[in-house]
Amino acid sequence: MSTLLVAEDVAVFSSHLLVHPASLTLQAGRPFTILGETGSGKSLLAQAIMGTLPRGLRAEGRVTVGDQRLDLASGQGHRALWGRTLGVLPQEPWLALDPTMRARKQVEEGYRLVRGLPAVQSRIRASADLAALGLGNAGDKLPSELSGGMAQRVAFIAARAGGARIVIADEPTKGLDVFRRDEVIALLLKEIEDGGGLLTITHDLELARQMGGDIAVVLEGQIIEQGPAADVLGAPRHDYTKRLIAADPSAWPERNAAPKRSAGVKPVLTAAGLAKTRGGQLLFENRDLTVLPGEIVGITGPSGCGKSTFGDILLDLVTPDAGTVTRAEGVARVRFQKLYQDPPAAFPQKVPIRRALNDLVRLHGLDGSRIAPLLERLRLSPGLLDRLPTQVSGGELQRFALLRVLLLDPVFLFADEPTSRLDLITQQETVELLAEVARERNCAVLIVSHDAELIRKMSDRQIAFGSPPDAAALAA
Amino acid sequence: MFGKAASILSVSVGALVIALGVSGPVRAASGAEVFNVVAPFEVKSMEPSTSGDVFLRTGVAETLVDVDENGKPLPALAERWEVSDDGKVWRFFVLPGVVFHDGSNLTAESITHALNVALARSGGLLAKAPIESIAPEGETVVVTLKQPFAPLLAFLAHNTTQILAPASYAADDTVVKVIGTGPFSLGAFEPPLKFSVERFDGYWGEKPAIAKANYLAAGRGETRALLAESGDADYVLNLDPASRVRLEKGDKVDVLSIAIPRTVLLKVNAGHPALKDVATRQALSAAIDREGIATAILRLPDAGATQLFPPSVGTWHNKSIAPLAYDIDKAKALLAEAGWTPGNDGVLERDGTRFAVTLTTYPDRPELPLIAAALQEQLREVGIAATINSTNSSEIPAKHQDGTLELGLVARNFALVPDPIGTILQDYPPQGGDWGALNWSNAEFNAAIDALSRTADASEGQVLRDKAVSILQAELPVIPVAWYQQTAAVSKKVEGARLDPFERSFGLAKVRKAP
Amino acid sequence: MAADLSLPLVAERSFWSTQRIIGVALLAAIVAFAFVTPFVFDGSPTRQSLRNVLGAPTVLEPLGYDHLGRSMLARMSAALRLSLGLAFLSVITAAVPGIALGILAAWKGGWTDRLISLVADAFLALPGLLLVLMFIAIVQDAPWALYVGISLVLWIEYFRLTRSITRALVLSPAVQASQLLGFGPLYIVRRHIWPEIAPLVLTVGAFGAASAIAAIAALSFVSVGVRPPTPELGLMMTELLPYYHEAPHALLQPVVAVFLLILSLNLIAGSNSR
Amino acid sequence: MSNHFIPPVVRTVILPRLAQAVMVALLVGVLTFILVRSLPGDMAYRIAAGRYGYDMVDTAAADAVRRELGLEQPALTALGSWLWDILRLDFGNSLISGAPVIKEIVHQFGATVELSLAAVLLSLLIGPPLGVLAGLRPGGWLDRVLLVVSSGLRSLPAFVLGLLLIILLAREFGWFPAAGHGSASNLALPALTLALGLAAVSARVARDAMLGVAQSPYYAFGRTKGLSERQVFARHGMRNVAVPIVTYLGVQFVYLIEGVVVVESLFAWPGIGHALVHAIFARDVPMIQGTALVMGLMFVVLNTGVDLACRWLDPRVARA
Repeated sequence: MSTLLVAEDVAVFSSHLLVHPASLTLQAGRPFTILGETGSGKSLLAQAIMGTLPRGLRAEGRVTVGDQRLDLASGQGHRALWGRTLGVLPQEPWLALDPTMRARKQVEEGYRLVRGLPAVQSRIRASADLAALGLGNAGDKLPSELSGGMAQRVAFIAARAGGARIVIADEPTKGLDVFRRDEVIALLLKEIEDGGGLLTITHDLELARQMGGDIAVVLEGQIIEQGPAADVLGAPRHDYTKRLIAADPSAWPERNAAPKRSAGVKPVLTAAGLAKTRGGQLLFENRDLTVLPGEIVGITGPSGCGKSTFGDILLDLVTPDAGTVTRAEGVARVRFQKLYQDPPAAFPQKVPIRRALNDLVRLHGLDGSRIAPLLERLRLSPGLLDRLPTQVSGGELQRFALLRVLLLDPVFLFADEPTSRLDLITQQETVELLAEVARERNCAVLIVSHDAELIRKMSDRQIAFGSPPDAAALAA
Repeated sequence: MFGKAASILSVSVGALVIALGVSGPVRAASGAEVFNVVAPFEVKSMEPSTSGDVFLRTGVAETLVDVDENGKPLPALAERWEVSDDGKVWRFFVLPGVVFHDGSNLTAESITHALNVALARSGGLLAKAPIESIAPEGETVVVTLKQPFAPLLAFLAHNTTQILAPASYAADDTVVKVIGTGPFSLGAFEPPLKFSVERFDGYWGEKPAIAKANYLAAGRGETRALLAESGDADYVLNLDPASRVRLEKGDKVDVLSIAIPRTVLLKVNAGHPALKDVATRQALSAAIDREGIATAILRLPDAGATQLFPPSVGTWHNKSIAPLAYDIDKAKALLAEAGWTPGNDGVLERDGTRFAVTLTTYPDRPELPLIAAALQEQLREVGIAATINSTNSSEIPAKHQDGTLELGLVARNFALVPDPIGTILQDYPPQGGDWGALNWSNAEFNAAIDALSRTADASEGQVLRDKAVSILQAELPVIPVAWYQQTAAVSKKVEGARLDPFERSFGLAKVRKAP
Repeated sequence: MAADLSLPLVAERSFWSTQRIIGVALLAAIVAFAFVTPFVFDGSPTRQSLRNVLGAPTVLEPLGYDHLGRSMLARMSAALRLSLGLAFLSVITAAVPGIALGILAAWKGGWTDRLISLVADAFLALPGLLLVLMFIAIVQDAPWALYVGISLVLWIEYFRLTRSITRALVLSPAVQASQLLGFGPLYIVRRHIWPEIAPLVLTVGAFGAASAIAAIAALSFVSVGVRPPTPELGLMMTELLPYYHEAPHALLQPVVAVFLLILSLNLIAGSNSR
Repeated sequence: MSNHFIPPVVRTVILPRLAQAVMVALLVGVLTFILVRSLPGDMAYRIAAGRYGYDMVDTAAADAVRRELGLEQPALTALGSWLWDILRLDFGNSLISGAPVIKEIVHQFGATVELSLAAVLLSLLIGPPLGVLAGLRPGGWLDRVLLVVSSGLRSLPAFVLGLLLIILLAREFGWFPAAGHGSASNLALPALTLALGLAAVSARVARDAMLGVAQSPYYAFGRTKGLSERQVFARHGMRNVAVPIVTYLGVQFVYLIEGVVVVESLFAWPGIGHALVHAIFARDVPMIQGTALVMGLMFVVLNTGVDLACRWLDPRVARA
């Protein structure tokens, strides 16, 4: 196989060294995946190779593409390659499409302006590409009318329309649920079959495993392990890689049997005959549920199947079309709480965490001294209290959300995809912590996630929700 | 790299230049034949009662009687006139061979119709003359009065009494088309700011040199001055003081100025507890620095008024009486003598009432609020607290009626009717006049004025006039502050332009314009 | 320990960018000139000396005389005090109802929202000038009436801005979480909505103040505005206009004062300035 | 009425704007009515002053006007009759000139619309292009200069700016007539005075919009697709910048009317703003109500235009 791209000692600096010198070779027809957690510098490495580093950062090292040698320090020469040989599938494709332009036209411009084809022919090529990926009737739609998966496919076609054979895919599965991953993999592998090159940047271990080809693991700006996927994932040498692999829910130990519930104990909450339709689409109907104190119930299903709405109904945040929800008497409403999917969005943006917690203590007349031990229990350093929510990592903020809820001695906690935005290792810790704390305080938990494996390993019993609405579209 | 952005800029700037350029240097048609006049008076409608002055000035319409520079009546549409010995019946002989702009002949019937409409129209000046009836008799127009009234000729020279053809009037006597007898006929009429006039070849008098004239009303003094300097206007009437000084220094235009019988005066409510005694009014007058106001605001050092009428009015200017002078000590002495003692905040008090008055004026004449501000300060110097209320000009007559006016700063035009007696009769009748005396009456003065209105004898009239003026100077029902000058800027290409002291004509008929 | 500890507290683009420092310094200088001069310089804004009308600046009178021989230095500081104070008043009388109605409309939604928006649009469609002219014609002699009249038009900007921000916030998980935790609407406004709106109040306020002064100047030009001899920037521009040739220094002072005011407020408002 | 019979354009733009127009008509009618009734000063005197000028106004003239116009009509019936007249599109006659209000307005309204449109077009030619260029290079010399110049233009009242332009372009260079109305060259200076005032603000809006667009993900994706900088700007920059600029135009009309009144009286332009100020002074009620109503409706029409432009520019709005 011919080598398409060779990167030698590529490093990235701001005022100090961010990414240590790294080298990699991209073969035609063989994917190369860079695996690492958020903030580990993997994106910077890819941007350095592509020449799209943000203002204020500079790169060093050499990149050879075909017969062209580029000296990264000079920062010249990249522009000519963009679109013609090097293509980028951006991180959140639904933002990378021009909001006011129809999908087909955004693909057409690659053919017409970059390859210089006449208008009519560009139009035909664009329509053909869209149809090939099941987007035949999406040509006239605006980006705001496309689902996440469809937008990604349009962006992929648009990136290659200019003739680029080497594609750099930046976090292709971010913000998409598990069911979409297989679609994304199929999409990317299609690039390989045509003899093109693929450099994927991801924190998703499963995606790396299924892509195969070569893998490089990055930790704090340094490649700590590199080689064929089978060796790196099969027999990891570096202990960080081992912990990373162990953190995947599929590698979690099987749960021991659910603790025996003494019969006749009063349930925390019972729901009968719940039904809800949204946007003309029936989500679920005559659903019943009884939750006992301290019990962990899991709900799984593809995104858009209404599992979050179901949880919201239980907390009276959404009114059901039919059915009733009855809560245990004598329990304050405030003790039914919720954990959110995107931790920073669940806190007032401009208020330091300490003041938010003090407000809560003052409101309910709680005992302020309970905060310190809780910080200890949730492994949170007190120094973080004086920061704004946006200045704290996702994992820590979710633990602060847990602390905020625990102050109210909850009896029922609805966790709506609590860890989908977190990295693998953080996800594992957060989930274990949640389970331990809930069991200690005999607090019932309803956890919702699209990751069936995580739900199976964590909850006492599971409920599956309906088929995904646009799964049908995939089949077409 | 930003080729595209740069090309956008060049396109937009280009478009901007074209948009301005295409309409660029083609200037308003200003050949030798067209004469551009600019003045501050807006044209409200075709009615003589609201816009008659503008049609008279541009020579579209004419009156029965005309006036020479010092106000003596001259024959116009009335060739000559006779008075009955009891002074109550006037007979005017119609000038033969005069044609209206629509070709119809000027007849006694058409004159009486125009005069009767003016008599009935509210706001017209004619209604103030004691007229019994106006009727045609063959080739003459007979006006019968309730009592002898010497200034009748002056009243018939006023612009609201202009003579329009019968075809100008609709059924209900509202004017729908201005068909006059003047040297120019009305062309395009675009109220409120513009109209044009063309030379009328059938004119009975001397044909004008220019063929067409455009009239533009421009409210702002600065705009008028710049129109003159930029050559867009050949004749600009009424310059604000600052612009006049600038134009006089510059060499782009000639500046004409002439004294006119208009006086800025303080209308005093002689019934007001603080202002009822003459000594206080004398003190008020002595506290006014007229020379300072004239130089600082009007920019005319000798515009300070020593008495009610300026020298240019001749007969009404009495040289023998003592001029009003600026003397702060005398003012303070007079006030003390009148029983005023300064309160703790410096404002004078007398048996419990503070000397605080409201000075009402109006911004229609831009210099009035400025003079009011100067007066406010000068009165404060002698312990009188005046607050300025610059509002609508109709507040002066309105507050006169309900007696709430205390001090009013007004610019009174005594040339409304070419003979000042017309305005004097209006402003200083025994019971006081809207723009004249308030709660003030003097038997001797009333007798003199009444006699003056009846007699036609010049020398006897002069004695009566001098007596009347000296009484006004002594009792000061109104305190004169400054006299006015009418100004105009004329383009260098214009010959024969002059200023009419009685503001009845722009002189368009006698003007020539070099190409 | 978890790998993704928070990054060291990297200063988010600091509030005190150079642009903002210059702006605050300029504004401080203007306010100082307005409020300190009376103590340093004992000239009165109304005492006239008709002898040295439109006099050029001298040592005694650093800013020269106006068209009635009054000290420009005294008048300018008095005018700035009045204009700054009244511009602030007009911004407040616009901000308070604007923001309150904005939050109410976004919070309640439905009919309340549609009704208030319709009224706001109608107000916007009404020529602002007519409102101000009418308002002044009634209240006659009070500069504050002018500024309140102007705020009748200004409140709409506040209303629209607040409504769009609050509408996005009300649906956000943060507000839902606070409600679940038992917090009342007042807390939500104080902690969630107000911090987002505060910087915009400054931006819109900055331009509100500038357009208030410009409106006064326009009104004084058609002899409606503030009543002489009150020293007010807009009125001074109109009064000194005829003397633009003889004494340009006099006319330029109020214009430069407003220019510095707008420039400083622009700089403070920062990049998202309007 | 179910929605799919009415085309979306009408439903989302035209109907609400019509409702607003009716709202404006009512608000103007009632507001001017209440305000004029409560204005100090006797109406008859004010109208007499308006008609005959300060030299000729006196009690006799005021009483004659009071009799002629029958001003003693009780308030509510007067309001009722005015609203009824409006429905029949009879605006009544001006108390000052006696001419039908509608005829006066048509003449003067035409002049103001001519001036406003020229000013807005000119401002769009000056402001946004400069703003976009400054936005493309934030912090560059053009950006800084634009900040200072636009602050300067915003601080210069319209009459000072107008005067400067007359002195420069009319007196010194003699390119345009100093004032007056009629030929196209008269339009140049008043429109330029207004346009510079509007451009000062629209330049800032354009700059901020361009800054936002240039830093957006779709702009970067355009580059990495292989498009040249010019192509990215033309295909993705222009339209996305135009949306906020056009939306802001709607707000700017509020400040336009102030400028129009000043520019009309400075340049002796027979516009409606000028007429409104005189009408308020002279308490010419039918004229006030007629002018205010027409100006209000002009606003509604202009804003409708802005809405339609937004729909055309930004398809997302159309699909909402």
